[in-house]
Amino acid sequence: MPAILLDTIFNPWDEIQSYQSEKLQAGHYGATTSFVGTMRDFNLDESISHMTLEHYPAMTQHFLDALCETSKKTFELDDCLIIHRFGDIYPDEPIVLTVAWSAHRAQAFDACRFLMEELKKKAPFWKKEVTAKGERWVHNDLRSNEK
Amino acid sequence: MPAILLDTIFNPWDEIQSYQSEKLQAGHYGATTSFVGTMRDFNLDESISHMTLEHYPAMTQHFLDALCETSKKTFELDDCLIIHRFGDIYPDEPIVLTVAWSAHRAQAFDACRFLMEELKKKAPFWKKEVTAKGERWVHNDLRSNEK
Amino acid sequence: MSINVQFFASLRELLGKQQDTVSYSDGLDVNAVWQQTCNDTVMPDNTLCAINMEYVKPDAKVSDGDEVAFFPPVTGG
Amino acid sequence: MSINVQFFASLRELLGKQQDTVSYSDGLDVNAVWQQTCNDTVMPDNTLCAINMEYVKPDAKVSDGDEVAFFPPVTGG
Repeated sequence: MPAILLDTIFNPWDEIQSYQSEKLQAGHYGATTSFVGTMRDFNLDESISHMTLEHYPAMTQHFLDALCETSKKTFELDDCLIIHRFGDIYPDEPIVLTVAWSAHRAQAFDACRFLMEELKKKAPFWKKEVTAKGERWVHNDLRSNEK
Repeated sequence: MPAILLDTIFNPWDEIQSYQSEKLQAGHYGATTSFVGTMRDFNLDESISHMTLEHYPAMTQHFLDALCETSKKTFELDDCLIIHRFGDIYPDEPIVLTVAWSAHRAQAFDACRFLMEELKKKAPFWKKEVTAKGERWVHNDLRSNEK
Repeated sequence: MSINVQFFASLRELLGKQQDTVSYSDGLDVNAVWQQTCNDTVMPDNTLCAINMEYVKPDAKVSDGDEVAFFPPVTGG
Repeated sequence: MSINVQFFASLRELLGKQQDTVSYSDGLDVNAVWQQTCNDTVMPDNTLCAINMEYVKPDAKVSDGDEVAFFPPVTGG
């Protein structure tokens, strides 16, 4: 039930497989829902060369750990997993992975979406995009790149 | 945008990766939601040794192809993918995979769930479970194993 | 020509057959196809019907050469 | 003891600092921490505040040794 913060590229599908085979009880869960947020190469019709994701390390970890714990109880999950990048991120690289394992599909879907919505609303990360015109902080009026 | 019917075991995470790298345009999609339904080893407190999934091949293919097409349009997806087993299936084996790739997360979540809900309601598959007491068709009153 | 009739899952087992052929006649509907091939067996309430891979109601008209299918509620996924 | 103050993202750039220290006094709240370290700069309307990694309102009381953070709306995921 971990939340993992990474400053290097990761392969979400390999992470799901290895976590699942190490931590989940075979034959027990029936439903796995996952979400992967990937960096796009454009936003508001501007081409993005890369972005820098700043965060508040201790609070991010604390917030995501608590989110996993709450979600596991609320949705009666077998387990859940969050992986989130920080630092420099390039187009086509995964930014975030959320996964929920449950007996039934409704809980797995609800939980995976809850993890993402809560993370987007409250986890202390900030995106700065680098375009041909320079750098810009992503804010509420500039979020068409959001996943 | 294919719907694939298989009578052999498959690895959903490898399928997502290879489909994505072959068919999706890098940097274009920002959100990937996937669902994997896995066979559980118990249902209604009875241990299940395996199950046989019967289907109506031509109609299943036709139905799932149309479902992909409709979903892609409705949710403005970059792409979607369905893989579904038939034949003999054993505990811990994946039964079904649905994936939706989109620019934004709301559409990816909605589409992935729509694919699964429509499939469960209408795709012509029928599960027969094999327990120590013999075989039984899964029906509405006997669906607590559903994902 | 004629109508190709298919049965699946518990219905296939109930009727003891997977496939049948019914001769076409004007005005034939799905209910009449069932009666011709299943004789005295009443169609179970929850039976689903399809013509040429599309769901239809039991009063849908059949055309010569159609494939008509009967099956119980689906349980895939 | 004292209060450790942290600023992030656009707020860090606006203020030109990432970290500051404020001395503790009885009854200190988050608003007062901002005023002590930011002087004449008004706190932007959408600023979020946290004490020891938990979101709080600007009128929340601070305890000696706390870490207080100020940052703009979050944009992760």
